[in-house]
Amino acid sequence: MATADTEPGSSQRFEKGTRETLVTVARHAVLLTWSFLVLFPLYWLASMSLKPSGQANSLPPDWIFLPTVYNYLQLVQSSDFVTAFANSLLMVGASVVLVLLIGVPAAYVLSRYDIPKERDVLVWILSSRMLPPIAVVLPFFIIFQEFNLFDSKIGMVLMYVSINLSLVVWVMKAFFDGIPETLEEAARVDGATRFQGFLKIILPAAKPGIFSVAIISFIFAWIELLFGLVLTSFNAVPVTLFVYSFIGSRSIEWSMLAAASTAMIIPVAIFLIAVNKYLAAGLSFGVVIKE
Amino acid sequence: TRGGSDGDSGGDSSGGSTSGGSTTEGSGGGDSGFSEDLPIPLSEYDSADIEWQQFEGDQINIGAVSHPWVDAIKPAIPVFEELTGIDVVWNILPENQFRTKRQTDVSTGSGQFDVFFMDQVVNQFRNEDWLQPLDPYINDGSMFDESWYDMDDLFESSIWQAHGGGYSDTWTGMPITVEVQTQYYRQDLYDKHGLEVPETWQHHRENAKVIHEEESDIVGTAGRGLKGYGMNIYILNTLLRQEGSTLWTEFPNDSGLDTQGVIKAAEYYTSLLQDYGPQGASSQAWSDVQTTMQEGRTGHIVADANLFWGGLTSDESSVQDTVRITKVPKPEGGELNPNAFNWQISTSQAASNSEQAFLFMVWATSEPTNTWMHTENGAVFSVRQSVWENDDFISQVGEDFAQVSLESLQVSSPDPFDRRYPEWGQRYSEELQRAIAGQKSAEEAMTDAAAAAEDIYS
Amino acid sequence: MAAITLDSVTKRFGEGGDAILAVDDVSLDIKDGEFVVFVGPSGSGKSTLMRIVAGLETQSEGDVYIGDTLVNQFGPRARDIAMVFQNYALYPNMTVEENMSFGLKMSTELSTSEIKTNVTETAEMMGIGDLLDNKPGELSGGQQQRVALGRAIVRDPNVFLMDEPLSNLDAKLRTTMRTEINRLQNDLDVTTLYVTHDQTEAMTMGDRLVVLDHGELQQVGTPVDCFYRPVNQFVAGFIGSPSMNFFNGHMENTTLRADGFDYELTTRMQSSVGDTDEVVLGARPEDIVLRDDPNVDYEFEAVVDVVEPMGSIAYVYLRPKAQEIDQTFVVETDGRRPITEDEYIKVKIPDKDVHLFDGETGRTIHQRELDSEGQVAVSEQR
Amino acid sequence: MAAITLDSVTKRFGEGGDAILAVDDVSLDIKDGEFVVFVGPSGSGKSTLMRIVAGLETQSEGDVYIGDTLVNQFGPRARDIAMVFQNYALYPNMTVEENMSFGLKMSTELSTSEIKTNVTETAEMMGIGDLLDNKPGELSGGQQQRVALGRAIVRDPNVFLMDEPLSNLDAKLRTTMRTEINRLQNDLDVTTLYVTHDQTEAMTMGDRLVVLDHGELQQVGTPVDCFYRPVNQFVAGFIGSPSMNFFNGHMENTTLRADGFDYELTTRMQSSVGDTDEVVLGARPEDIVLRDDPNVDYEFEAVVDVVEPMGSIAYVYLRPKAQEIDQTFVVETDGRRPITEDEYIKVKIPDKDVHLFDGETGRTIHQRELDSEGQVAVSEQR
Amino acid sequence: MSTPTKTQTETTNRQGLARVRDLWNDYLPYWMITPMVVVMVMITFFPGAYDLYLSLIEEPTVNILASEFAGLEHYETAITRGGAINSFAITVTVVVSALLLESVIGFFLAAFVTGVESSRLKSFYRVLFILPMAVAPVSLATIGRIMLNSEIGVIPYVINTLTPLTAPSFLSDLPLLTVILLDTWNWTPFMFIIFYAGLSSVPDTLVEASRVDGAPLWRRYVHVIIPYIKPVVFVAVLIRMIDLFRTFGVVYGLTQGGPGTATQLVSINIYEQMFINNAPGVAAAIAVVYLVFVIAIANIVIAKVGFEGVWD
Ligand SMILES: Nc1ncnc2c1ncn2[C@@H]1O[C@H](COP(=O)(O)OP(=O)(O)OP(=O)(O)O)[C@@H](O)[C@H]1O
Ligand SMILES: Nc1ncnc2c1ncn2[C@@H]1O[C@H](COP(=O)(O)OP(=O)(O)OP(=O)(O)O)[C@@H](O)[C@H]1O
Ligand SMILES: [Mg+2]
Ligand SMILES: [Mg+2]
Repeated sequence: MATADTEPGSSQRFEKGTRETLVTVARHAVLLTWSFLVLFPLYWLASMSLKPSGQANSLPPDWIFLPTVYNYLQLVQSSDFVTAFANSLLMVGASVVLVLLIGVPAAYVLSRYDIPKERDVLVWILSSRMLPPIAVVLPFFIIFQEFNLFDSKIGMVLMYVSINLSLVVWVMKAFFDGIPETLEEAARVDGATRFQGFLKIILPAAKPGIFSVAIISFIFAWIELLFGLVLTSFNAVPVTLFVYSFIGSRSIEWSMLAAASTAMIIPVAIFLIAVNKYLAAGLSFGVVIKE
Repeated sequence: TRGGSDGDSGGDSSGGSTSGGSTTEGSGGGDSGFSEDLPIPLSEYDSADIEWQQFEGDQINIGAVSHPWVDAIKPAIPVFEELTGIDVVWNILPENQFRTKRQTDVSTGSGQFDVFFMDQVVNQFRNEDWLQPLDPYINDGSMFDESWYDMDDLFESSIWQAHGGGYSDTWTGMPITVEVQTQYYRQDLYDKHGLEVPETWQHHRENAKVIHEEESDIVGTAGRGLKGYGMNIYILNTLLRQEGSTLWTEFPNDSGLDTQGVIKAAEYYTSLLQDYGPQGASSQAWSDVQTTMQEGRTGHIVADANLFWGGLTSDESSVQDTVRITKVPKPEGGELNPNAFNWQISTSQAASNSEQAFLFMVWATSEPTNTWMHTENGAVFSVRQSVWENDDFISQVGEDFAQVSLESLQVSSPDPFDRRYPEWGQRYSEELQRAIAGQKSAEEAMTDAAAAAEDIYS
Repeated sequence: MAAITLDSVTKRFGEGGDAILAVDDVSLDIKDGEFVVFVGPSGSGKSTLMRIVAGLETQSEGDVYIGDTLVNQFGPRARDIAMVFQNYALYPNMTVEENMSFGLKMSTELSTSEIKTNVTETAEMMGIGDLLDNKPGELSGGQQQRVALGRAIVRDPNVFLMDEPLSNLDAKLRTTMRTEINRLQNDLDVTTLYVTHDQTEAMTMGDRLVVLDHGELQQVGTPVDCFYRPVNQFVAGFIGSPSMNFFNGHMENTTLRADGFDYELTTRMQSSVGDTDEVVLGARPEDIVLRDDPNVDYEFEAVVDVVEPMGSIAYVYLRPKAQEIDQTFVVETDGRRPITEDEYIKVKIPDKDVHLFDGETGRTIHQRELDSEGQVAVSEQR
Repeated sequence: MAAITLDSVTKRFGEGGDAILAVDDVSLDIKDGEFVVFVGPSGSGKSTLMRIVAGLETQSEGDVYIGDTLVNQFGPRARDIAMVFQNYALYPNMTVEENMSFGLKMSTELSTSEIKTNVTETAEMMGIGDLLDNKPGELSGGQQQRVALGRAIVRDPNVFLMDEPLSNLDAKLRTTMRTEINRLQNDLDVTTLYVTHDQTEAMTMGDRLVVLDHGELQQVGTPVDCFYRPVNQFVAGFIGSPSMNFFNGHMENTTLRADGFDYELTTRMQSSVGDTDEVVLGARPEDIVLRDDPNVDYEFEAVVDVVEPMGSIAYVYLRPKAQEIDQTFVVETDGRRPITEDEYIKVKIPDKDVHLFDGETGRTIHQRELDSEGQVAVSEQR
Repeated sequence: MSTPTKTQTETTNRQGLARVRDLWNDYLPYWMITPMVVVMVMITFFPGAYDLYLSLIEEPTVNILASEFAGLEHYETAITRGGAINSFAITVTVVVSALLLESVIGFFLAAFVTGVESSRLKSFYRVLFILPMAVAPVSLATIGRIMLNSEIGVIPYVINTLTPLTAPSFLSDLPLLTVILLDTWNWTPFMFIIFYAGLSSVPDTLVEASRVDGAPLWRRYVHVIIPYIKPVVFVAVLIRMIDLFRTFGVVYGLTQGGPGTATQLVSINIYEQMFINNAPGVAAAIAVVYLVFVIAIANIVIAKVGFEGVWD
């Protein structure tokens, strides 16, 4: 059949090995380029926050400057900022835990059991995030007033859960779909209940998925604005609203705005670094699954 | 000189957060009983024939935008709390967010804000029956003392605006701040190129041209181009009035937007920004305009709030020593008639503490409080003429600023915000933005704006 | 532990016309403590049947009893089984030790240290004692299979289900493991179902063989029974390696005319055959005799096609000289016997070793004779 | 297609002290078109070596040549190989047909219809013709394995790598497949590396056997060579099933004193042994003779431990009567020979069939004698 | 001690904890899914019904029963002077282009980062590439505006001084493109993170098999890897699509929908109707139409692509 590429052909093929190096080079080029694109605005934001206000927007830019932590000191000294920050951490953190507790098991059920009209159910779940928040904030405001949830941390936690739930359910269902059922079968044969199988076998296998949605849910809640604005007034004010306070009627405090914005990125970065290794620790199916 | 937004940039402003209420100024209404501690002696209010203490122990919730007024009055709140025994709680937000929140609050009848900032939507709100007219309270002897309050001290235009810009027979709220349009220019560039302070639009354009063409990194002039009913048309409305045109020549049938005067004004403004303005002028908000000047990248600001003065002359500004303020230009042979804008504070029908709120309004806008804010605490937006003539005040803010502002204020004329002004204003500003962006001719834009505005009332 | 009863169990995959019949109306009684080996060609439904017993698959029809209890509705956990999966199904994110401990943790009350002891012992026995901290992905195929096996046998369940648990092990290890499994099964006296493709395992390990084909039960009996007394041509051909040779033919009076040779039936055979027309003659490779001496009697001459030397023995593939189509049969001979390809050789099929099958239905119509010992073996094991 | 040369290939998994030496300094020349079978115990590095040849694993040291090209830096694609993975590695989201077509689509210019024809043919040959539209998850273990095999053999690569491709098939299918693979390999003349645990496959399929243990090359030679002329005790024990029996002993003059019996060395043996002290005697189960007649000469008496009937033959496990420890050896006898457990029996180890190994190094010091045919076989295949 | 008997005895006299445990196990799927269903019912039905109600009545009143039916008046208004059609078109443009960009870039980044050998570098990329998502919309819009400002922005400055190009005025002349690019910067991380997690769950054996089969890198992705992680890719794209459809904060902060109505997304339109024009009925009408539209699109996408997993 393919005698043509025995000797001469094969050496030709071998040369393609160099293409792999080319691919490697291209890959690094792309990654570096994107890193630059990502880093530049972030760097600019951070550098604004480390400059005195007057210098924040000067052009040509002061690439080299003496950084000042004055802006951050101001932030930290403001008890309001600290309160809002802590509020947000608490509410968002709790909501992430809760949304995972509610959403992950549900996703598992959707993935593993026969659900009547499964597609409609899934679309329905998805529909909860279809309307712009602006179109649903009024009804929520009314509900919150009705149930005494207005300006309560619990209310905000529920709100955050509701904005992330569909995401968690959908993404986790997809991940569970990707985990072969044999593993669970083995667990059940080993005497585990379905729930134990879910806890001990499926959840660890779905770690990258879980931590990804955890991060995304955290971020979605963390940067949420409209619900925080309308549904709180004092006790449960999230930090996003605080960032706004530097946009005044007739002046914007650029450095402070940048400092607060940067400060808002920090918990996300910490969270990310903390769960970083789990993002990658996928199922090393290795040579176990034969299908 | 201390400017209006000084308070905003200083360290104390970080307290101006949204959640300010419960924490910062809970300065213990009842217990700090020593009047010596108070910034304004309570005696200042003794002479008023008002039962200050009638709502003792109540609490009012103030919805406010992050405005220097808040910073200026906050230190005086203990005075109010001591005087009336009413606790004050704040809720401070930037304008856009505040609007959303305010509307949610009143439209659902939840009534959380007892006192709230009110702006161009006053007639819209009034029309929905959301606002609580103040007249019953003004007429109630226990809450208001007309002679002590001295209504005549208020600018005419402010009172007019508090009556819904002529659309209301009743008080819709109490004016708290007023800002008037002024013009800014760079003295150093004027000296360099031998320019004269422009008094007419034509002159402004010529000066802008010189700077634009002679300086490499500096544009001739800057002005608001972004859409929004408080944005570009806030400037254009001045121009068109000075061209002798008016809006709503025949309400609600003829918006007047397609009259020659308006078109001429729009043509002037768009071509000014296109020819000598910054690139992308159509997307510039007031903050861009201000920052452009602060960074020394423009020769003028064609017309904008006198409240910029503070920011432009602060340490943050690279032009703090060379920027100058003057009245907005007028047309050849026309009248000076700058736009002015008042914030007022109102209360709603749904609010549970409207009366307490009224007491607060009276106290906050009264002469002693107002004067103290302006002479002791950096405010620059008084709606009371007396302050502008106060020597302490003038020496603090500088003669230029005080004089230009006062003279402008005296002839100022705010836009009439009819009940659907937000809606048609938005469309009108969209059209103007298109014209500035060069997508349409000014004439086309204004014709379309007129059609849209009239359609809304049809 | 527990007897297992399958009552008319049928399993279909898919719906309607496309459905695949993986298990077809299988009824089977397995005694408490019995060791039953399932054999059958690939795809004959062995694994499916096991999974039905395990409760991993629900039968389309029929009932499964464990002990006296109808377990149709019970999950694997309630059935208390341990299973070696054909594909191992190790937990990829657990170490070998965790893999092996998991079942004990889930199904017993043993303390951590007891579990550890048990697991370590079993692992040592399986020769994977020093791999306890490795993840499955770092193991060789055979090591993984041993982990899978160890995971099952470390437990003390009602029923062992083992689906080809030794397929990836080398001959030596296989022998050891076979012995271990037998010993363990004897010690614990646990009912065991065992799938294998290995003739040795099939013949030596189980109390009974269950032969499946296309989801249908072919024969249930002791290994010797199935070997010496196959109920049909399929079983005869399937048990024993290399397979029994089959020669298709038709009867002419007392003579079977096969392709390439004629075979004269004995009287006993004749009576078995009756008036069946199409008959298949079966003879095992080890029973057919090759004659070097041309004088003694022989059935026919054949030509040597291929010789496969196997050490002490050799397999010789032959074609009857007179055959029309090109079909070989195999004969087992002494490995050191000199045979070269294309050589002509005389072939004798001893009468006593001949099986006859109905050419149409495949049913056995004549069984081979057994010498006394064979008879003893068959009757003993019954 | 291509010769393969391995030059001092070493593969370590892990770093530093914990590293596992999976392949230890293996050098090997494989000729163009040769069929080489890798055997060795579980975990001996067979798969690893294959994966190194495939380019899936990079050796820690050493070079791999395909043809004359050093391919260390080349990926599998450039090496143009087809491989049957031990774990099948089917694409779960593709049908059987797509699985089998994929390699052709990727590595050849064949048209869709040509591919379809090839795939259908191969699938028919493998007996999975009617499963073409199924997903791997719907197949039985053996069916999956056949898909994996089919996916490889449908291609026409430089090298075939087959890692236990028949382990999950039943004996009959296995025989068929074995023949098919051999035929195909002969037709295409593709260099083939083949891993198996099956003695039959090892002995019959390959031109040469490569015996590995703990990653080290033990012996490379023809199957017969490895069987009759093992270079060391490991190979002797590993090739042949059941394994060769070993009796450890020490020399006293010309007598090997083993546990349970004494064995008198022949002169030829004596000269081989020289002054080695610890000597291991090896004899294959099929070579040991059981004597019913007590008069003829015999080595020692033994007691029957277990009898494993295997149909035509039986394996008898015995223990020398005089033995102190409890260690059995196995003898292959006629299946119909009457033997009962605990019976005493006389055992003869024919001198000519005896192997002797150095008790310390395991090195072979005395090979068995070959009769002329055996000698021919060994020399022929060399 | 056979299990069946065990089970039997257990069934007859279970009490206390064991009983609870049984209830838990027997109805497991219900326990696991119910909380989600409860939350979903709460957050979907009322807001949806409320918007529908608003869109059909003249004026919201306190007494729901007293409200006057307005027919399709608000829907008509939405189309005639509400600019609904224009904003739908703009939204679809933004959704399609941003989705494409984000998916493609996100996928390449995920694939490339997966291939990085050094685990430290990998971690670094992983964290870095996710960060843009964490910038609050208000910060992004406000600081983005100033950075993009033609006169005083650092981005035009960098383009003008460091490259031969001349920076356009982003927000005036290329508003839609700017919005799309900014969204891409902001939300590619979302795709990246999910794709990345998906890619890291692809079994090695699969990749190895395809390498042996002679597939070049890109075909490995196209034929083997992407089909394998299809459910994850699909979900990420679908969710991002839906989120893009309702994008608001950053765009509003950046352009307020301008110049003119060049970037007036549906969400901005709804906002303006509600909070500027004070026309909740019109806003609700747009929202209702929009909801139906997006549900339809989602359904079509699901039907066309399907979310069947690899193991189904
Ligand atoms: N990825 C890995 N990481 C660490 N160790 C490994 C890895 N892969 C294989 N090994 C080890 O290398 C050794 C050789 O493995 P290999 O798979 O080559 O054995 P094998 O000869 O194929 O065995 P089998 O017959 O059981 O398949 C084994 O001890 C195994 O544990
Ligand atoms: N999930 C499934 N969907 C459809 N058909 C299936 C499924 N599982 C098994 N089958 C089919 O059922 C039949 C029996 O499969 P089973 O796995 O029981 O065979 P087996 O006897 O174990 O074979 P092997 O020896 O090859 O493992 C096969 O034809 C197989 O294709
Ligand atoms: Mg099977
Ligand atoms: Mg292997």
